[in-house]
Amino acid sequence: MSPRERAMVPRADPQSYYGQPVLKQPVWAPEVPFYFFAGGMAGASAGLAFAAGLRGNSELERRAWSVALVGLAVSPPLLISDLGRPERFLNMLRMFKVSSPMSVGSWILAAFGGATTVAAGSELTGLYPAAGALAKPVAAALGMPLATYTAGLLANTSVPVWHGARHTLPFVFAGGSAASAGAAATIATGLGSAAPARRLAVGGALAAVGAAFVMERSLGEIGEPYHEQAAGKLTRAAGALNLAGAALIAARGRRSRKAAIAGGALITAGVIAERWAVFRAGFQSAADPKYTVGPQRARVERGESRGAARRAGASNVGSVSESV
Amino acid sequence: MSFKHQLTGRAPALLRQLRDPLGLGKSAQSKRSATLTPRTKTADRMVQSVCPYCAVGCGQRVYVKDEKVIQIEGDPDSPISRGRLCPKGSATERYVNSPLREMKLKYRRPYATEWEELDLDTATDMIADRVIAARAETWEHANEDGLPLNRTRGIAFLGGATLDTEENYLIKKLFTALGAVQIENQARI
Amino acid sequence: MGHRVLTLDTRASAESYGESARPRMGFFTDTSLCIGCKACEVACKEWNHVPADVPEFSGKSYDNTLSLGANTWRHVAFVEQRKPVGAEAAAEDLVEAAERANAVDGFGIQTYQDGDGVRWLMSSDVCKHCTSAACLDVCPTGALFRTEFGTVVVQDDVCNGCGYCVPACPFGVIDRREDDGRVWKCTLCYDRLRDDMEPACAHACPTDSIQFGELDELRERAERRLERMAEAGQTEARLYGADPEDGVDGFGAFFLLLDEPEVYGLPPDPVATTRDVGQVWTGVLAGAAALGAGIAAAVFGRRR
Amino acid sequence: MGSNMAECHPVGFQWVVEAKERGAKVIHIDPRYTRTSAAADLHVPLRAGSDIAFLGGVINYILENGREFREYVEEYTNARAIIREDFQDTEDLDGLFSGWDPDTRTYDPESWGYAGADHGQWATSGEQTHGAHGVELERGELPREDETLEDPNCVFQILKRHFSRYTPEVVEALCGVPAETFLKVAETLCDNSGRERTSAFVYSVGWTQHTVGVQYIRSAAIVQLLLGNQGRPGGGILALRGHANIQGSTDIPTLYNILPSYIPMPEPREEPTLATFAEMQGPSTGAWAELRSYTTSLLKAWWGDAATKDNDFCFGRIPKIDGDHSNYATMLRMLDDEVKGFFVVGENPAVGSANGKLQRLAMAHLDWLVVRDTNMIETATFWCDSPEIETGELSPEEIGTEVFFMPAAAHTEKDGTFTNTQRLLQWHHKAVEPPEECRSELHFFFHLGRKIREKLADSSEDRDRGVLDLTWDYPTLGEHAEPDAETILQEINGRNLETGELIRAYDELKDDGSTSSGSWLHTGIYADGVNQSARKKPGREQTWVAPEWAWSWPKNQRIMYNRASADPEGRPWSERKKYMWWDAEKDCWTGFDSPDFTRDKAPDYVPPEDARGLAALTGREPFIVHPDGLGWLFAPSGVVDGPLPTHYEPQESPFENPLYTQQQNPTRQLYDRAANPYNPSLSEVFPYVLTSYRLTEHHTAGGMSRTIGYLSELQPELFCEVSPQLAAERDLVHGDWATIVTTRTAIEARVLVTDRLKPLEVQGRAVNQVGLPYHWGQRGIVTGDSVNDLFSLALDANVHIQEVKAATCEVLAGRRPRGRALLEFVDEYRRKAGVTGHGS
Repeated sequence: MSPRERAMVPRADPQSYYGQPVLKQPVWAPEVPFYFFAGGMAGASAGLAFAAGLRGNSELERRAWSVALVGLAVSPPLLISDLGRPERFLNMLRMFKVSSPMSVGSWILAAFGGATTVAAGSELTGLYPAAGALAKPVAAALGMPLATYTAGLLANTSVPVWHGARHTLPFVFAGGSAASAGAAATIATGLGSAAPARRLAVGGALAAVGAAFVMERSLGEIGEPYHEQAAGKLTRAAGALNLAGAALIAARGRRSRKAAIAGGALITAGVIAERWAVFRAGFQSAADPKYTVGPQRARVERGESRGAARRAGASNVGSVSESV
Repeated sequence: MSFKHQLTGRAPALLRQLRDPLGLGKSAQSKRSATLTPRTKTADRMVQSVCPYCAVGCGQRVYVKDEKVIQIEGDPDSPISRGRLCPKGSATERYVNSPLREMKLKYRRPYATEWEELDLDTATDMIADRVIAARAETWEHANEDGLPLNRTRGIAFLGGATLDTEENYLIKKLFTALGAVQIENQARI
Repeated sequence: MGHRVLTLDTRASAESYGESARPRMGFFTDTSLCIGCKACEVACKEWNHVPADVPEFSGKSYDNTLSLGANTWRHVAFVEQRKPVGAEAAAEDLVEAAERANAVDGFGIQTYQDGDGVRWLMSSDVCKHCTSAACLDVCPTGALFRTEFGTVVVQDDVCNGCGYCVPACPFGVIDRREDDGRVWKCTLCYDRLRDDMEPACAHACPTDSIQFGELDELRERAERRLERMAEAGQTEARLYGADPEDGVDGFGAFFLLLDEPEVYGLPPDPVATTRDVGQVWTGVLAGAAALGAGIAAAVFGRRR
Repeated sequence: MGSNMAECHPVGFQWVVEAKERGAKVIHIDPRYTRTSAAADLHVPLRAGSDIAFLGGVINYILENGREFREYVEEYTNARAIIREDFQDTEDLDGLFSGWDPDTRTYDPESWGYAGADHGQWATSGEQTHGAHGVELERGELPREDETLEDPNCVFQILKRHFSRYTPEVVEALCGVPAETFLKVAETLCDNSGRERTSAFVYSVGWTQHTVGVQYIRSAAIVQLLLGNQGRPGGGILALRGHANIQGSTDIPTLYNILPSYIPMPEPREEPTLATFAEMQGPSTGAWAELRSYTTSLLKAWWGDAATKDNDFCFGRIPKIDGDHSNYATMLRMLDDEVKGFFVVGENPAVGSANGKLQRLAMAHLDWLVVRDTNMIETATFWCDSPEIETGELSPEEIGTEVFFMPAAAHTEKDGTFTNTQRLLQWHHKAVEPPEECRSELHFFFHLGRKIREKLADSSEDRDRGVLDLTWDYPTLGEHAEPDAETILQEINGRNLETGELIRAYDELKDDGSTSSGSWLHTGIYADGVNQSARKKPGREQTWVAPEWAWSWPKNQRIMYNRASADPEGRPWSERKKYMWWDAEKDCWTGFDSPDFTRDKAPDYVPPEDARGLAALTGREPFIVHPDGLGWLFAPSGVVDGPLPTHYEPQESPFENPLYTQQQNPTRQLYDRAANPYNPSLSEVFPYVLTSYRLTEHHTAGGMSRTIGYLSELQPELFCEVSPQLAAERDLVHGDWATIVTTRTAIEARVLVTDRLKPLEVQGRAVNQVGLPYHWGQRGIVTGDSVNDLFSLALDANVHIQEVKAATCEVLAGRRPRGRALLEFVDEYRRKAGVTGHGS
């Protein structure tokens, strides 16, 4: 194209309408990735606390419940401030919709909130031990899906880089949650009692990085955003921070409190970066029509799908849906 | 039917879900949605009108509530437009209710830099005086050959073509009687 | 696998109305009849009191509103294409035209939007009111719901602006209104339908490019139209979203296009990603399980 | 041709789309590829201002190949008429017809007349000509004719000679339309005409806004008469008018040269009586023969009892016209301080009229200005925000014009009729009261007249009798004392003053003062005491002609001259195209419409010796407003710039007229004013062809669309459409700014570079055209420079309409200079082009 030709009403582009995105950009604010982090940490911490309790590690148990409580406390504000109509946040519990991870997640968060408040409350104050004993397993059980439903929430959209990762993203978030819970407990707990926390932090961090790597690979072309612009930088940062933190804790976390704290901080930062990488990648993925049109057009060319358009003569009895 | 909705199915959505487990249909319907009606139905009256833009002459239905126009849309009865309207015709309600529309008379004195307020009757009175004066000043009884002209060219009129036939008639009648000949219209342009 | 069941149920959601359910209503937008007048955009905004926001000159042909969104529920796309220039081409068009006209007498020939040297496509886009509607599926509050007419509507008295539906829509239709915080899109004039009136855009459309009616009837009409155009040599004509077998199990508002969907900014193979919600939940639970296992391992794992 | 129907009349265009669906072919001949072209079977781009050459080519094609509808031409047109020996054609006189007077730059049309006819009254000026006036024929017969159409002086042969030079090659060289494309159009047109088929022409201001505008339409009339497409369903020449009541503003005019129903305004005469007037202006045959009855009835409607036989029914009260008192001539007098006061009502000349600067400068010379509109428009605020304020040419402190802005009522706030483009008067009912100080024009002018009459009540001046004796006692309604529109419609319809009954048809009008009618063509609109214009019987409950929806003049006829839809014997030309026919049993004309013919006049009717008026026309002469009842292929009277159309270049053109040395229409009206310079023809300083137009999303000068957000957002800014080639020549950047320059001024617009505008090869070289929509001004939600500021005042001599569809200009990249710099910038171009004079 000569510059002359470019300087006009752009002639029809086979791939898009004036290069405009097909999908709308998500409208979510920065609170959301931070909630992903906080919620994940809270959920995993509840699990850690409960397990530690069973193991008789009462210091770790108490610290982990505190972490869970903190993570829980910041979650609703983060979610509510992201709403377009915050005063209507209660509508989140107006219905229960299995087709909406956000709906189910809201119920999980609500239930987890109740259970964790009782569990942690009784743990820290020593009051109502019976109620506490009852609430602890419930909180722990709910903590696990609380940590991973957010991955399902993203995967359940049309954003190619998110939906394409519906099988892998939950593991990225699980690993991250484990890492953040472990890291927080490592920081908060004395060297003596923190061994499980350190193992969880190191294992979680490695799992998160590994899962993210697998996810990007499995995404193929539509995974491109993870290597470009903001999402690219964040992904690299997340990997580096997680590995550095894990290494530091593994190497010196048992002897040096300082090293444990530093390692915990690195992993925490790494997990936050990972959540942000996923978040930003979604925006980049939605912004470029090629990620939307490309794979769909390819599907049709390959005959895996007939697509939504049909010329005269073509049969309108699709054999496609069955073959999926 | 909307009445029936009010009586039944008004339990909290969560309970209504028992009959609509996925919560995608009726159970999600709010009370407002269940009783929704178009404003054309609750209008006080509808009058048939004609689009004021181009000369196709599309039929319009004008809906009025509390002495205010609340909706203008195509009149399906019209054999000319069959209820259809173009973007301008479809915007007619915005035109008649436009916030930019001037509702007050404005007066600008010679050499003034600002508008002033002036009431309708005074203004009409002032204009009448000016017409009479201009006419007296510029009256042409006859031309140089003494042939009668009986006219004034001191007053001119230019009308838009969105004036009614009856209005044009009255204007031409008045100005002709006043001897004003420079009476023109968009039709010339 | 599981998603099949779900989407089937999704379609059934219209039946939650029992005897008060009405035939499924929709749009057939025949872009071969569109003259790009934008009456649909204005009539829609006027009826629904959608705010206007005055943009700059876009330079994208005659399109200045650019896409569907919170404040544009009908959008007319303008696509300028180059064609073989010259009298031959033009003259031929007419000769062929004449011949084809005789071939299918009565219907005549349409060299739609076809001119000397250029082709100017115009198409009025709108919410597809999908059979399997991702926006509807993901809405946590039930603000989005399926009406007794099988259409998909947002209830502004319920929506809390969580924004989940925005990235869920495979067509980029629904969006959040900045100053208002809630999401908005075409309601297929739900209020008018309840009084057996046709939607404002279809009512205004001067050339009947936008046709409103019972979906089944519209599909048959579109089928006949496509056949006729094919006979008349208009082989580039295609139906978009008319089949129940596509990724959203059929559009409630479908189209006749004269080029590939993406040329108009439409996805060639849209999918309601929520049909995979079964897989999504499997993933979430697997992840949760893994997390639990991980914690257990960390706590009960053998001490070094 | 000359119309962009899909964009400017979208809802009317539904019928074109439907016809196309049924197999009709749609051909769009226009300089630009528009939304209409997009919906057409074929778009033929041609150079703006060359339509007559194209149509001349079609006429030549028809005549050369014998494609005319022979029987129709022989029977229903004046093809057989013999023209005077002394008639000379443009072919003989190199672009001029006989009778040319170089001093007055006008024609004496005497030599154009029928051989052997009485031409005592040929000297009717453009102001006076309404087709038939002045042609005097014995018993409405052609004095000399040749049925064989062979006589060298018969119209048919003259036509052949006149158009013989418009060959496909000439069309190609002149219009830039390839010969084969042109031939395709001509063939298609002929193939779709005849007994079984009809073709229609649609035009708009793309044809009228030229210095040869009337002859554009004459060309189409000749084509349609030759092909037998007049007076038949699916045929005709359809003028698509651009405003809700612009047709009505012509029928019942606010125009200086006519009274209601096209009765001419009188001129100063030795004997200024109704009798002489009727004799001079009315032929004794055809519908116009009753001019005296029409005029007397009008005078009775206006002056009631004061109009008596003895005072000649107050005929003398009607002011006389003796020249061009049209809008532009008046604006120029205004510029010379000769006009004191100016009423501008529902119009926006500051943006809508050609040479906007001249318009605004002129208004600064007024003593007082009254602007009535629903929105505050540029015309009302010229004294504070016109471009001339920015350039320093005007400043409020120096403008002595007193300005009254009066808010007007919208159509939903008053009763009345709009006359649509097909002569259909449709009543619109009042829905609500006008808000605050908004009032209807009916209200304002009624009360203004009332006050004037009060103030003059005891005047002894003779000149005041006219207004004092006027019938002005209309009943008023409501809190605002709104005059009753239906009463006025009844006055227009007219009454039998003896019985007091409402007139049913114009045949009932008398010249003895026993009838009144404000507009003879509208008699019957209130027949039987029913407001026929308010009939709203749903179309789906009627025939396809829908005669019971509203009312059309005359006599509710939907197709004029519909006698021509039947053959001379009164049988439909074909079953497919049957419309009106003679019913021998009932001895009357019948069909889908009401006949535009004497209902019981049999096809074999032969007028008696003493017959006059309609009775003087035979049973096979459909064009009843003509004294000979024939369609005029050749116009012996009524057109001031020639009996036949001839191609002339626009006032401003980059090309020489390849046909004659006579470059432009010799009769065109020019104004040699400092404020009205012209771009020289063939000037290299202004190499591009400029044309203006409308968009679907806006309305005319913008007062009713730039004030509405929903429309403004659809087309927010003024842009110019140019071809990629032009953009390359001038380095224009798509989406960026361009400055368009003429000798009048320079304006800026965003650049839209598009394949839809093609350079055309004309006379061996490529010409680029620039398209500019003219909707913008300084006020409203979206603003921009006003395109009409670019154009000059160069008018068609018949109708005094300005040429804004074809001019020349220069285009530059970037924005225009501001303030004084703009004036210097434009002066520079004037100097370069060798144009003297400085903007006043």
